[in-house]
Amino acid sequence: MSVVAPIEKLQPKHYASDQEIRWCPGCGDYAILKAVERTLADVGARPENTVFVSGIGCAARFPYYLSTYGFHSIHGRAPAIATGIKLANPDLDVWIVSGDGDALSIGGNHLLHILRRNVDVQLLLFNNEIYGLTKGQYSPTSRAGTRTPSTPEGSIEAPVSAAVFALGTGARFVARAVDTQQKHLPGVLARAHAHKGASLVEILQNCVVYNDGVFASFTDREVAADRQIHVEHGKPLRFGADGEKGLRLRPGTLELEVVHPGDGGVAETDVLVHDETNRTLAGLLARMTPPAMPVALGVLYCDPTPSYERQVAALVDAATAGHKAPDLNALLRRGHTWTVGAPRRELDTPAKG
Amino acid sequence: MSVVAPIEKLQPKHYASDQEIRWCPGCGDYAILKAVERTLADVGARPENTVFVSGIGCAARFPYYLSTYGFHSIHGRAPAIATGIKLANPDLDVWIVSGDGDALSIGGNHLLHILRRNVDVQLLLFNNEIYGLTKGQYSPTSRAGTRTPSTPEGSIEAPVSAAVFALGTGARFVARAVDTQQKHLPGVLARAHAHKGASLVEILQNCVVYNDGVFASFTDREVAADRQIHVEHGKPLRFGADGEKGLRLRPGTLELEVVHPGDGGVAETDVLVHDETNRTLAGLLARMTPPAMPVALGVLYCDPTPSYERQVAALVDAATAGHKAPDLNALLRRGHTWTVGAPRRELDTPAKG
Amino acid sequence: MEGSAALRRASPQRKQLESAVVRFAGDSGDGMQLTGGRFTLATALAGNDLATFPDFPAEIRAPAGSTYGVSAFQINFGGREIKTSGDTVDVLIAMNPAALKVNLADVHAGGLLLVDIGAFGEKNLRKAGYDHDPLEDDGLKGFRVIKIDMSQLTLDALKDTGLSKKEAQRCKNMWALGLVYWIFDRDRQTTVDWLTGKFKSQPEIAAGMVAALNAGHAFGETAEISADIGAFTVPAAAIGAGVYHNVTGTEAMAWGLVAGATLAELKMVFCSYPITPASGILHGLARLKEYGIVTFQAEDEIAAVCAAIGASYAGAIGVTSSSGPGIALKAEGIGLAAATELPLVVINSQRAGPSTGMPTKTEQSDLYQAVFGRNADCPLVVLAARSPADCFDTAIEAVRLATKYMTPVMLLSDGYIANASEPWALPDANGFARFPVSHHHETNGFQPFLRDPETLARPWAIPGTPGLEHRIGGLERDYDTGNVSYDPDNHQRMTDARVAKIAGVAREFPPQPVELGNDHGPIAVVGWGSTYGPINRAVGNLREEGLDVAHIHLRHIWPLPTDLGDLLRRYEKILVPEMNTGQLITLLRSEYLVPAEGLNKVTGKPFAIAEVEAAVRARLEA
Amino acid sequence: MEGSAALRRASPQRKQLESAVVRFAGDSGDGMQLTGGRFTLATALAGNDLATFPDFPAEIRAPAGSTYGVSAFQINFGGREIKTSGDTVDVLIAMNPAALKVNLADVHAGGLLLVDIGAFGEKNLRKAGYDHDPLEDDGLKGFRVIKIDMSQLTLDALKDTGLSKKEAQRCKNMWALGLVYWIFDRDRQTTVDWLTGKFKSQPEIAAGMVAALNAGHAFGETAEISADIGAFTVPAAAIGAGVYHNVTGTEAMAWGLVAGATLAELKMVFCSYPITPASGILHGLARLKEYGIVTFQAEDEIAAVCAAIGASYAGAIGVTSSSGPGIALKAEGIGLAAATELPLVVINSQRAGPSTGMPTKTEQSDLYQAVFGRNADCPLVVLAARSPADCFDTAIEAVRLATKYMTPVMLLSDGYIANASEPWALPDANGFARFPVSHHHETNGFQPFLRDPETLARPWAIPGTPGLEHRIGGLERDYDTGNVSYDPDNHQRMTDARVAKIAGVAREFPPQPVELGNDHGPIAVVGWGSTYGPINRAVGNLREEGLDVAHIHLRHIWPLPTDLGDLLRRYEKILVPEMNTGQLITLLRSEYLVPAEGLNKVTGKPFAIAEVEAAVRARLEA
Ligand SMILES: Cc1ncc(C[n+]2csc(CCOP(=O)(O)OP(=O)(O)O)c2C)c(N)n1
Ligand SMILES: Cc1ncc(C[n+]2csc(CCOP(=O)(O)OP(=O)(O)O)c2C)c(N)n1
Ligand code: SF4
Ligand code: SF4
Ligand SMILES: [Mg+2]
Ligand SMILES: [Mg+2]
Repeated sequence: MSVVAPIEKLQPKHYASDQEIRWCPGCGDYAILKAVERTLADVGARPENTVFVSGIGCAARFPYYLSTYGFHSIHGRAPAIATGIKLANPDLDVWIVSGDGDALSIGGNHLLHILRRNVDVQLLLFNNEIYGLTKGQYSPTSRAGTRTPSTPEGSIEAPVSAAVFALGTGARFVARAVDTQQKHLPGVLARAHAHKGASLVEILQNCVVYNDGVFASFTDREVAADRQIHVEHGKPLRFGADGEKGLRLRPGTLELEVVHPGDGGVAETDVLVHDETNRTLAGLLARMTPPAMPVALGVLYCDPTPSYERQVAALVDAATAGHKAPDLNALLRRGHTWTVGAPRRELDTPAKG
Repeated sequence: MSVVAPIEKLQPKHYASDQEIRWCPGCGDYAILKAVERTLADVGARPENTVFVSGIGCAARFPYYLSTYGFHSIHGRAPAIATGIKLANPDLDVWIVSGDGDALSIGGNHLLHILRRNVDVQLLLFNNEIYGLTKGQYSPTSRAGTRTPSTPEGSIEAPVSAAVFALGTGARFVARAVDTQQKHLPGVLARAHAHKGASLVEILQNCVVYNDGVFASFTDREVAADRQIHVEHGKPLRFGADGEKGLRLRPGTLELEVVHPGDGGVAETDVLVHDETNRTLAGLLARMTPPAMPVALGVLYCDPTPSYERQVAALVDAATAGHKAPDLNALLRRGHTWTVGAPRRELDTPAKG
Repeated sequence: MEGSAALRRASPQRKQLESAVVRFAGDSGDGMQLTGGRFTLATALAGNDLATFPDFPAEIRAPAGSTYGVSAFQINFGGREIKTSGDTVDVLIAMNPAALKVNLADVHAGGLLLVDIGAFGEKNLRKAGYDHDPLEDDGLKGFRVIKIDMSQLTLDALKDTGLSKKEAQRCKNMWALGLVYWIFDRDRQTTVDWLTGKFKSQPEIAAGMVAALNAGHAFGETAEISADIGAFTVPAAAIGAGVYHNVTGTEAMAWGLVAGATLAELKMVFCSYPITPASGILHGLARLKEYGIVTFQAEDEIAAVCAAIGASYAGAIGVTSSSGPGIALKAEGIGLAAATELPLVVINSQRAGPSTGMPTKTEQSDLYQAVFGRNADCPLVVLAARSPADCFDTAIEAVRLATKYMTPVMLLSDGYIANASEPWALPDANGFARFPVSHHHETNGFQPFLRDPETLARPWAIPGTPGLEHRIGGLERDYDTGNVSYDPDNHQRMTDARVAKIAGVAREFPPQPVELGNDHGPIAVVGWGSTYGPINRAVGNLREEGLDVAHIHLRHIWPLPTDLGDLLRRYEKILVPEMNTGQLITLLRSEYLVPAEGLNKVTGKPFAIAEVEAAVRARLEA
Repeated sequence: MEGSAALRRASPQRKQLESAVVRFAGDSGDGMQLTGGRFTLATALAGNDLATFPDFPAEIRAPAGSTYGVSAFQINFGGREIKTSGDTVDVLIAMNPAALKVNLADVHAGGLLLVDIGAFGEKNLRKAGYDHDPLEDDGLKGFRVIKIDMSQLTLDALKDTGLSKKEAQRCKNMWALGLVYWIFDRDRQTTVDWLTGKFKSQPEIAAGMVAALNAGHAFGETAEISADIGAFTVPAAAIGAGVYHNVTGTEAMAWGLVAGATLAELKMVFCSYPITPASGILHGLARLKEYGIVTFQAEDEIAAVCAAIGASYAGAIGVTSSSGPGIALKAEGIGLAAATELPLVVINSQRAGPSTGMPTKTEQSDLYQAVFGRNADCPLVVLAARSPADCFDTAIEAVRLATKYMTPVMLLSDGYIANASEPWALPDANGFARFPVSHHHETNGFQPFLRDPETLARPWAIPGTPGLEHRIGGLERDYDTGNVSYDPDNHQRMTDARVAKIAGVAREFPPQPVELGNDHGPIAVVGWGSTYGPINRAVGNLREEGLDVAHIHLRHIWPLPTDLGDLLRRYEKILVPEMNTGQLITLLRSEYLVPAEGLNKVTGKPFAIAEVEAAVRARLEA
């Protein structure tokens, strides 16, 4: 079923499709869906111009639940499909929805390259640190020790961090958010949408069935203030219930530490100010893990450069500029040709090499 | 042809196979081959215990030219094959040889995962910033503007840095070297070999045919001292013909800058000391590009953790410990069984769930 | 038809049945799989032969009450040999409206519906998409509907146990099971013991479960309703003596691989990326580390096949497993294994496609992919398992052929046999033929591609062996030295050798058996894989009617048995039922130029016996 | 045989030949491809029909003088229609010992060898693997060997040009060309012009090249040796009037794609990952941005096919191109395109396999992969180009069918036609039938999978169109609404529809033509792809001898033409030559139950005409 966009501003609910939602009751995906509908309304997205592309997984069912265009493709390949869409029509507003397995296990290569090329898409990586759809095997983001059907003794692999990985690929926009933070998530999504180029948003998403509470140690209400830091460009890196804590560089090192400014000789000005254009700072923030350090949320890095598909289009535009309709006869008669049946055989085109 | 390892210490030449080498005359691969033979001799590698695995590309022909075991596999998949080899026999000494296309284009996903899992292999990434074997298309490491048959107007993509990418995956050993530096390269290779876990060595390799001189701006003899820095753990980050330059953190920032200690108020102690266990420093060093900054060479990062295949073997060993030969009848009789033909049908095994 | 006509013949007082098909259906949360499993074991102990098939929802945990959240478990059991899980259902236990809606079509006219009307509230009716209560109109007229408020009766039975209402509700599946036990005169004791064991740490729950079970049973004994239901006995089947286990294809496949590696005296490295319905083999093997099995969950299917190849190269038996889309991704890797002539076992648990298709539904549509799905001329061995227990034997065979001929072997299973189960007379492993593999050690005259004159296999020389250092790869290699070669005649010779090696595998196959019927005649039904059960029973039924029909079933898809062409030519007609649009038939027609005809079905469901019967009849009458 | 018997009949003074086969062979650095290209153009201008085939070394720049570094260029030209680049060589120009060694086997007995003895020093002999000078013993007895110190004669001719010795040496290919021009009475002017243009910025080099060309020519005129060589004319062929271009398959393919997209009025997005011998299409299209073509070098083949699918989804025509191993990697993606019913063109420039195989050598062994190489029942359209120029037409056809039927189309080319060239009478593009595609716009009653009753194609509704927002994907979809559906009957219906849609494409094929001969008779030779030339000439030769042989050549591999079965059944014997171990034949035998026999060759080289002739004769005599 399709929604013909009315003239007046669309409400979040207008972005919902008529399909029954088939996630487990309580799944974090519901909250993300809500935040996305909200964001689409906030940014005034035109449904006919908006495309959601996904791979395979619970997360990847996302496009079915929106009234926009949607393509539920194959496992891991959504970034490649999205790249093709943008090459065909750079004006489309393309979102990718992927899971931690989809994006970082089978799809790691395409993630690398879409970020490196800087194709203008929003890439939402629903990280539940597990394979939901295939019933609970560990994923590349699962923490060491995770017991699953394929790791009955607990996983022995070091997990990859989506944000750290993205920074390593040269991504120009990297953010992190939590599924249920409806105050925060739409804002981050809107920033991603505003960014021209590939924007990666890692969304920590609770899988109630196979990995319930895996983020509870820093998302639970009681600990949230102390175990999360919401970063904002140009603002000091403060957190805690009353903002009483801050992050500074441990003097003489390249490491972050938590300080209580005002306390024990730590000056307010020692606290680092978030600079989202600083890749090194972004890396330090992205690598923080609880309980020793708070989890960094918000836009960790944003430093735009021209997007890939616009540059491709510019090359084609430059080449076609001034041409009228493509002339096939001219194409075929490039290079050396000769004529038979004329008074004598002769070379038609001058030598070109 | 095979070499039966003699008792006495092998010389570099003993590691050469009888196959005619089919690289272009002048290709940097020759120098790397020489350095590897030298390293194998230095570390006393047993040819029968040593395996070189490669994908496809000019670089990937490497195994043919050594007298060890060798597997020239398919494009991009050498890390996966090597992982299987180590799972089957953790005692083998496995080297991977890959090109920038092989490792970072088609093979990016496997590179991510072998580094993340920390399989104990040495991964030599011959980076010539081009696809050699397929006649000169740009690669993911080619600089923007590179003109090739597939980018006649010059590439518009941002290249990925092998070392930066590796750090983003969580690699525990990352080094960089130059093909022709025969004084330096064997030492780096020996370090990689000594490291237990996945060690990535990016080797800048000159393709004389399709990308000749692409590194000349910092490898040419005249500029080398000023445009390269050879880092060593615990030593100050100094370079220049007389070591007159150094790297320090630009005060109040997270950026490196070149200073002349002793000059203009810069103290000797301002110069950073290389700490190869510091991932942030490694990232800063890996990202330096000429001419503004020198290119960092040597072991940028090394911080070992247990290797994957050893942990897998330990799990299996623990499970098999105390077992004699595997008992298939016991296997088949797990869980619920019942007997027909006995006085009455009865449940043989107690309920287990 | 198996089971289907059974209950129509039933009379009130413990009527004896030849066989019966029972399906438990309810919400995903209703514990139907567990209930079915218990009933299966009690039935096995009662001496029946049986076959089961679970039908899970595609969704992990679909909203309660939805049609796509319905979970069902079917069992066919009898006093005679049972070959399928049953064409149609005799007794349907429907725990809610959605379960009724989804499953009703499979119940035959006159079948018995045991319905928990306690779950037929308006909300559940709406969720199931009913606009009115189906129990209230004529829609169920052809069936014998027994309405019981199982929910309430369970609560009543447990009111003194101290369980909360929610906890007590979760016992209603046991109430239903108790009733079905009464109907079929099954012993409750093993279930009681099992519940006690399973809920050891929650004794109140255990007690509640047992109480519900007993209450359901008592309801059967005492309720006036029992006369409507009928009570039956199904006599023990004439089953060979032995120790039995009710095995799924997934389980048997895992065990068969372990057995294969053990008999080959090789380490096994099993490399896989999860995918439905193949993941279970990975899960099973991950728990068998005490047999020295290494399991590796790779980052994708390509890495999985390549790691398996690496493992084989290093001297283990590398195995990889997936389903259709994942197998497609492995094609290039499988070609490398074929080119380097390394042993490799590839298991394909087929599912409905194309593309993602219907992951939880079965199909046999990857035969083409198995035989032809790689670049260039790249033959390999293709085997197919016919039943859950047969997975064990074919897995051993796959390991044996892969190591003997130094070749990839593709083993085709499917979603049906992966999840279905049947009682399996456990073989004595001491009687298994061992086929120990000794890696090559002789340095004298060693060349990595020097072929065994008989099998044409190259030597398996592995890293770690002094003096055998050599290089292999995907580029064409010299017939003698194994070095890279672009020589035209050499490529011809190597291509011919690869073809001949695989063709030669057929020399060791036993003569193609005829499962049922004569080795010539008016018609043969030729099948492969999981269609075995319905074809065999259909042909058996027709033969009982006096029709001259034969059943031939292929285990070896490629190479085909050497005597198959002659055999097929001795029939006037050949019918090839397949759960695809006609794939084996392409091989049979092109190899033997026999005018085989297809019977094709792609609904995600196995053939019904009646479908095969009807098709054969139509051919005989034509 | 084409050309092969030619020179044996030659007499000293400009003997007229029907056709001749010349091969230039030298080191990679000797400029043989350039030399051959110049000779080709001069020959075309002289009015001959011709066919050329370059043979590059597999290595980028193998060590000078090595056998695997030899580069060769062969041309067959004549006064009659030329169909292949020639079975055997009449004149071999060998610029060094390695070139002689590698190419000698293809020169027929009595053939002429023009050898640069200046390059036959000891070092070069050793590098070529000669332990003595082959010019000094009896090994070349059967040939007419003309030893010339071309190296020295070039240096002598250029001694006053001021070029260094190294620079002067680089002109020796022009010296050789000058001599060959004299032998075949070719005009030098266009070459002189071309050299002048090419080396505009280095006029001394240009002058040296021209001087060498003239010196070689003068050598022929004056040297006493000329009598031994012989001088020939090859009269102009009766070639239709028109503008001609000497086109390679790679070039024609790229142009055909541009034409297809233009005629469809669609943007084209071409997505590829480099691989031999397919990369040239990417390179060619990357230079055609003025036609609005977008090229995308993807990170791997999977990304390439997926990006092409994305492009088609967004309304462009997505095209992807690769060779065997890369096509294998695309299988899962192609399945997605088939399932979502999006247009997609997949070009496979086949090469010798399995696995990496021999990347620079040709083969036709991906027919199985094209027709069958995906998971599940996943039919699509498969076309094959028969010659370099035919790539143009088949590429247009591929775009037309893909967009008309909303289906992936696989277009098979191969390493031979990719690199070979033939003169092509350039069509007038104004006469091309346009097939403009209009994306779906009607919102009324729109359903994404509502099929056109005739073609069974679904509507192509693309993002950006208000009111048509919808979701597609790889899960099975409802026949009517396109929503995800697990319904058993729906899957059957959709599977049947997919099969019927592809089968229905055959309805629009013209009747299968018989290229040569009658539409019935004792034997038909049935081919596909690049075997066209040798089969056609072989059948033509046999028919000239009075034998009743027919040649049938397939462009449509799947679906097969509807009338093909009836046609084939009208021949007593059917011979199917293929550069594989027998793939098309599997289709013909299984579809039509005709007793077709294979003639199979996998040496990385095209069929010789004589091979086909011999095989037909053997069948006729059998
Ligand atoms: C080629 C292929 N391989 C494997 C699968 C099976 N598969 C489907 S989703 C999935 C992983 C899902 O995990 P994730 O991406 O984290 O998504 P989630 O379900 O957790 O949202 C896998 C392995 C598939 N559909 N296709
Ligand atoms: C599946 C597959 N795709 C593509 C190719 C073609 N191919 C061979 S090597 C190569 C890239 C080589 O580049 P790189 O890895 O940088 O190695 P180099 O030749 O520069 O050493 C490509 C695209 C292939 N052999 N297999
Ligand atoms: S399995 Fe987990 S991720 Fe998937 S729908 Fe259920 S709760 Fe969500
Ligand atoms: S093409 Fe480049 S990388 Fe390849 S062998 Fe030649 S010089 Fe080396
Ligand atoms: Mg997940
Ligand atoms: Mg390279």
